Amino acid sequence: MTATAEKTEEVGAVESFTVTLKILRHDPDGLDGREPGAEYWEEFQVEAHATDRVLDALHAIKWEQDGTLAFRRSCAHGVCGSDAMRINARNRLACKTLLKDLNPARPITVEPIKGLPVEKDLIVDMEPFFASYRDIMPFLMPSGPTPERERLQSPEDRERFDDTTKCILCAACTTSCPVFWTDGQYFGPQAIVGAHRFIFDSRDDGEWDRLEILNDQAGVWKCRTAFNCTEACPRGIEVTKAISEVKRALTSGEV
Amino acid sequence: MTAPELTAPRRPMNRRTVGGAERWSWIFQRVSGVVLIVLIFTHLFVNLLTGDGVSQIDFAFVAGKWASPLWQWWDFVMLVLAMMHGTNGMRMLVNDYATRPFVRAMLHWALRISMIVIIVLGSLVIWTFDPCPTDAAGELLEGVPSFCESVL
Amino acid sequence: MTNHEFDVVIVGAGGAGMRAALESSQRAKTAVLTKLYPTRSHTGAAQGGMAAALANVEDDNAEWHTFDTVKGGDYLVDQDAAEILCKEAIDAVLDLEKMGLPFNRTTAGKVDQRRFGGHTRNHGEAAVRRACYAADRTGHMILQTLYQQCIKQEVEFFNEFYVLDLILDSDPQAAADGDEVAVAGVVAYQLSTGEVHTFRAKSVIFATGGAGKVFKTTSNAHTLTGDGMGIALRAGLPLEDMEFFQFHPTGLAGLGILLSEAARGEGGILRNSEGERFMERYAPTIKDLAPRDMVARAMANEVREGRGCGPHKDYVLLDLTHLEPAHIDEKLPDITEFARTYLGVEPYTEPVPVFPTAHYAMGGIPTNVNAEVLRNNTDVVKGLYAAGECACVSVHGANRLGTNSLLDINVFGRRAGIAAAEYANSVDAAPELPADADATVAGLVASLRETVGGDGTERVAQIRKELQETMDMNVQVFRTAESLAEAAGAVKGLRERFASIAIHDRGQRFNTDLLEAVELGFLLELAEVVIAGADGRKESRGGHYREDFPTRDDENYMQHTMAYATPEGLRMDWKPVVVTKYQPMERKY
Amino acid sequence: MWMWVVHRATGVAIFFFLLVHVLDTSLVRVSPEAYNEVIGAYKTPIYGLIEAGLVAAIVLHAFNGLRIIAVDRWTWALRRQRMLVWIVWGIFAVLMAGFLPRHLMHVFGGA
Ligand SMILES: Cc1cc2nc3c(=O)[nH]c(=O)nc-3n(C[C@H](O)[C@H](O)[C@H](O)COP(=O)(O)OP(=O)(O)OC[C@H]3O[C@@H](n4cnc5c(N)ncnc54)[C@H](O)[C@@H]3O)c2cc1C
Ligand code: HEM
Ligand code: SF4
Ligand code: F3S
Ligand code: FES
Repeated sequence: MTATAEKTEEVGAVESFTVTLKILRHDPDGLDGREPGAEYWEEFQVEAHATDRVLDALHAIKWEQDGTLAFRRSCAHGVCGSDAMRINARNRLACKTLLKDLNPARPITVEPIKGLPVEKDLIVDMEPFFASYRDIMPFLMPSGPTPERERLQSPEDRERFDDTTKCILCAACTTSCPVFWTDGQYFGPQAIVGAHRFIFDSRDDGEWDRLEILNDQAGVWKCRTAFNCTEACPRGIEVTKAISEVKRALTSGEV
Repeated sequence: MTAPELTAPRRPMNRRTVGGAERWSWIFQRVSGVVLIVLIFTHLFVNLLTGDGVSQIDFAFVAGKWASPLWQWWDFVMLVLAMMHGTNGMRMLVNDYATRPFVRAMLHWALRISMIVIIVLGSLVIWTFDPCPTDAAGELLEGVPSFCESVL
Repeated sequence: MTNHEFDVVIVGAGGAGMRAALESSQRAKTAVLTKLYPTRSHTGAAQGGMAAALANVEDDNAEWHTFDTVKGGDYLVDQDAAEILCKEAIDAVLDLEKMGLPFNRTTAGKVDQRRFGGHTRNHGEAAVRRACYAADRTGHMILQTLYQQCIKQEVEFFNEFYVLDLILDSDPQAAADGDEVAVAGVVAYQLSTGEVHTFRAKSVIFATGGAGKVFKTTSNAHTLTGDGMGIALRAGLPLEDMEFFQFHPTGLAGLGILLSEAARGEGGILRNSEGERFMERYAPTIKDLAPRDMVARAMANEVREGRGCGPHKDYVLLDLTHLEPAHIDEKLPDITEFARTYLGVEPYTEPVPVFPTAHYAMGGIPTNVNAEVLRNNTDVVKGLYAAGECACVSVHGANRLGTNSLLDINVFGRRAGIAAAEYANSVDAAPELPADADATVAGLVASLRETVGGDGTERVAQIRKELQETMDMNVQVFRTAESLAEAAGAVKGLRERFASIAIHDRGQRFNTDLLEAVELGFLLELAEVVIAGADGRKESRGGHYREDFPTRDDENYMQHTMAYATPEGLRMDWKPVVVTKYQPMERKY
Repeated sequence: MWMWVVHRATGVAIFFFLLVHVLDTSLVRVSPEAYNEVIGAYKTPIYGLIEAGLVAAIVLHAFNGLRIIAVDRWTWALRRQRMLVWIVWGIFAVLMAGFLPRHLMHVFGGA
């Protein structure tokens, strides 16, 4: 128990420090003499505690300094996928990034995720992203008669696609992919993850329909194994692995 | 509990899927890459590291090599594969960066033409190569390999 | 202003909203309005499981489940509703499986099940494995699966539309008993443009989720501000049983982030500073798996009696160290990661600091078992439905059993969807929307915009913070007449101050500043209802514990609280509990 | 990400070199003098350096190409891709260490 007592000292202690956030802002309305759509950097200083996350700092800014700062968030613990943003040039969830892990001595840069149209401050238009997801037919397509009880599936078969079921559609992966940055037509890693989840589900029989879609010009072959997606995924999904498995299914003809 | 056994047949790959251009290009990139590694490294090794290295390269050196069909084939395969691999790679690059359809089409054509020109030119050179060219008077030109003399 | 017309409008795209949409969109022209992208809904945060007596691993049946639900809810459950819930549970799970939900499996390939608090075999004999689950991401899988099915069915979503007003064809409080009051539509604010939209509809389903943000320490999302409940209240409809709020025992200490009960279902043990497994004293039979209200109170009691841990002795410990790391990874991967990420605690080797966190609103918009919204104890509002956490059927009574909510949203979401579509198909047209249907919302928005740069001095965030602090201090696990009076006074003061707030953002697009003010308005009103309900209920039952009245009083309070907002303030009333089979007994575990 | 940039850059560099290289080699067909003249230019230190760069590019591109192939083919390689990046740089360093001295000797030694 002593170890815990020490640990909890840290948790309870109110050791606070000041951090500077440098935020890339985007003003769609063109207020205060700016052009509509103007982009500019703005710095804020925030008092923070050891357990504070970037989201807490953004809230501190919004709630105490500048109410016009706009960003999306909901769950605040990394399960809803609302708040993917570029923090210190890496895509992360603001609610899962602890300030103390970011070297608070230097200003923390916060930008919207790249490759999707910015709407306001850190809010981007997610529609193209969701459109790619919809394109890969992300729903079970079983064939044969519907059973009365559940479809059976062995734990091993269930395990095959476990990793990709974790996706929260946060877009951190897709918007970190250098291929997606230059070619927005690319379905992006998320859509492949979404397809993988069904392609390798033993209950699904639509795998070749999806593979067909991913075999497209804008599909899985666009991936250059840059691994940014894997590094960005806040759910720890091995995105590049999923992509590779899809490529392998396409080259070998076997799922 | 009448759940049927799950022996859902894995649908075999259908024709359309087999023919994805992007898929073949991806496979080709890998296969040609592996072959090229052997070809190019031997090429570089022979040309640059054996003997006198880069300074040995002259007409005679080349002529000496191409006198043997092995090296003719070697360089030919290397040329074709490298050009195709390179052009295909460049094509992927163009697809990534050139978003305007017209620009993209132009660049694709430029690539295709340059590939064909280079391959045709290169193969002509390799196959029609005459290690002992003579001038109009039938004299050997300067710089030809020494074995030409015995041929005459 | 833009006008739309649909047969069915569903407000909210969480589990309940999307389950309803799947049914309704097959039958009628349906729109789903949601203030968040559907996949951001808080259903996705649910971890532990969804109850259904599938009997896949152990002997079980719907009747036992019903009994547990009634007893777990401290007999305030409407038993007819609980019977439906537990009977339809089995199909609800199987339906989800057929939609593709990746449940964990038994070696035989069936949906696996695990233990959860309050779920027992044969009326309390021993814990039973009833919760169907997908690791500790059951809610995530439900939300994803339902969204995927909505894509398949091409359900029409209006994302980031904040519904702020409900239009009825007449004043429900002015109407006499038996008179017909029907729904006409809703009014929404579009976040991306700042535009106000009206939606005329024959049926409207509210599925807006919980209101956890009235408390400071909560497992709920920032966006769970009880909008639907607040809108219903403002429209003159009652709210039922709002004093019953569930405090989940195991929130990460200080943060409130939830560690699922599944942690205890898989063998986790709660310990105090002496290392004692204190639940043995409070619930000798099922110990750590007692219903949540009991465990939360036991924990708070340990802390009060000085056996808390940490520098401030203000939490207890959840011990998983005796479990195999591989087992933890397989069954509880996410929550152990939360402990690591947010507290820096390694659950394999260290116990995790936990303390009760505001989790679930048992109360809400009153409905009957067909999900039709009641405007008094007996009359329904024609065409208006509610389902999910914002509704009160009441299947959870005074305390919801773990895994019964994911069940609730599926069973009653489905019922609402079917009923709404069928009703819509049975009437020719919705009542006309009045010409000034948007007046309330437009006025609200305009008045808030005016505060920008005006002479308002109060900050939304400050008022919200004070509200949440006073609620945590006075209306949490333990309540007394004094603490409630204190809270009531504080909330009254905050409401007055709310009148002079100033917001910052005068932009049209993505003005989240403005919406936070609107949401705070709902929170303040709901807090008032919670306090009034708690004050009126001079007994202890389920999640509501009065230190000045520590026992249950079936004679006087075996009834639901109904709160109505009137121009003169809140009017409190009662509604009888439906009892079919189970007579109230003392609740022992 | 950075390896991808490197791979792309080296690929493009090699491609353009190849164009030039084939053109100059074709001069063989024109006349030995012409060829020798051009190839003579390769023997100047500047071209020697360019040539060294080219070899470096090919080595990097080739071994990184192998890494990409491995990563796409085998899961173990995928999981260890970061380590493989270092191995590619390692092989690159070793090969260049072997090649550069000899090459530069030929170039500058004027042999
Ligand atoms: C951390 C956590 C873990 C849980 N674990 C479990 C569990 O293991 N088992 C279990 O049974 N239950 C669990 N619960 C409870 C259960 O998850 C919730 O009660 C349930 O998911 C609520 O679903 P819902 O559809 O009613 O609401 P939500 O999923 O919250 O959805 C609300 C929807 O309403 C929309 N909305 C809200 N306001 C407006 C507005 N003004 N205009 C338009 N749209 C609006 C939102 O956009 C959202 O789409 C858990 C809850 C939490 C917080
Ligand atoms: C020496 C052996 C070589 C190997 C093993 C090799 C391997 C590869 C591989 C595997 C790819 C595909 C990368 C991907 O899909 O992400 C590739 C791409 C490429 N290669 Fe090669 N290659 C070799 C030689 C060459 C040569 C000689 C050229 C030039 C003519 C070249 C030019 C390119 C180009 C331009 C690309 C595209 C790069 C991109 O899209 O990012 N390669 N190479
Ligand atoms: S794969 Fe990971 S990064 Fe990509 S959308 Fe899903 S959760 Fe986000
Ligand atoms: S970052 Fe992009 S290139 Fe492939 S490995 Fe990931 S999708
Ligand atoms: S707020 Fe939900 S993921 Fe960050």
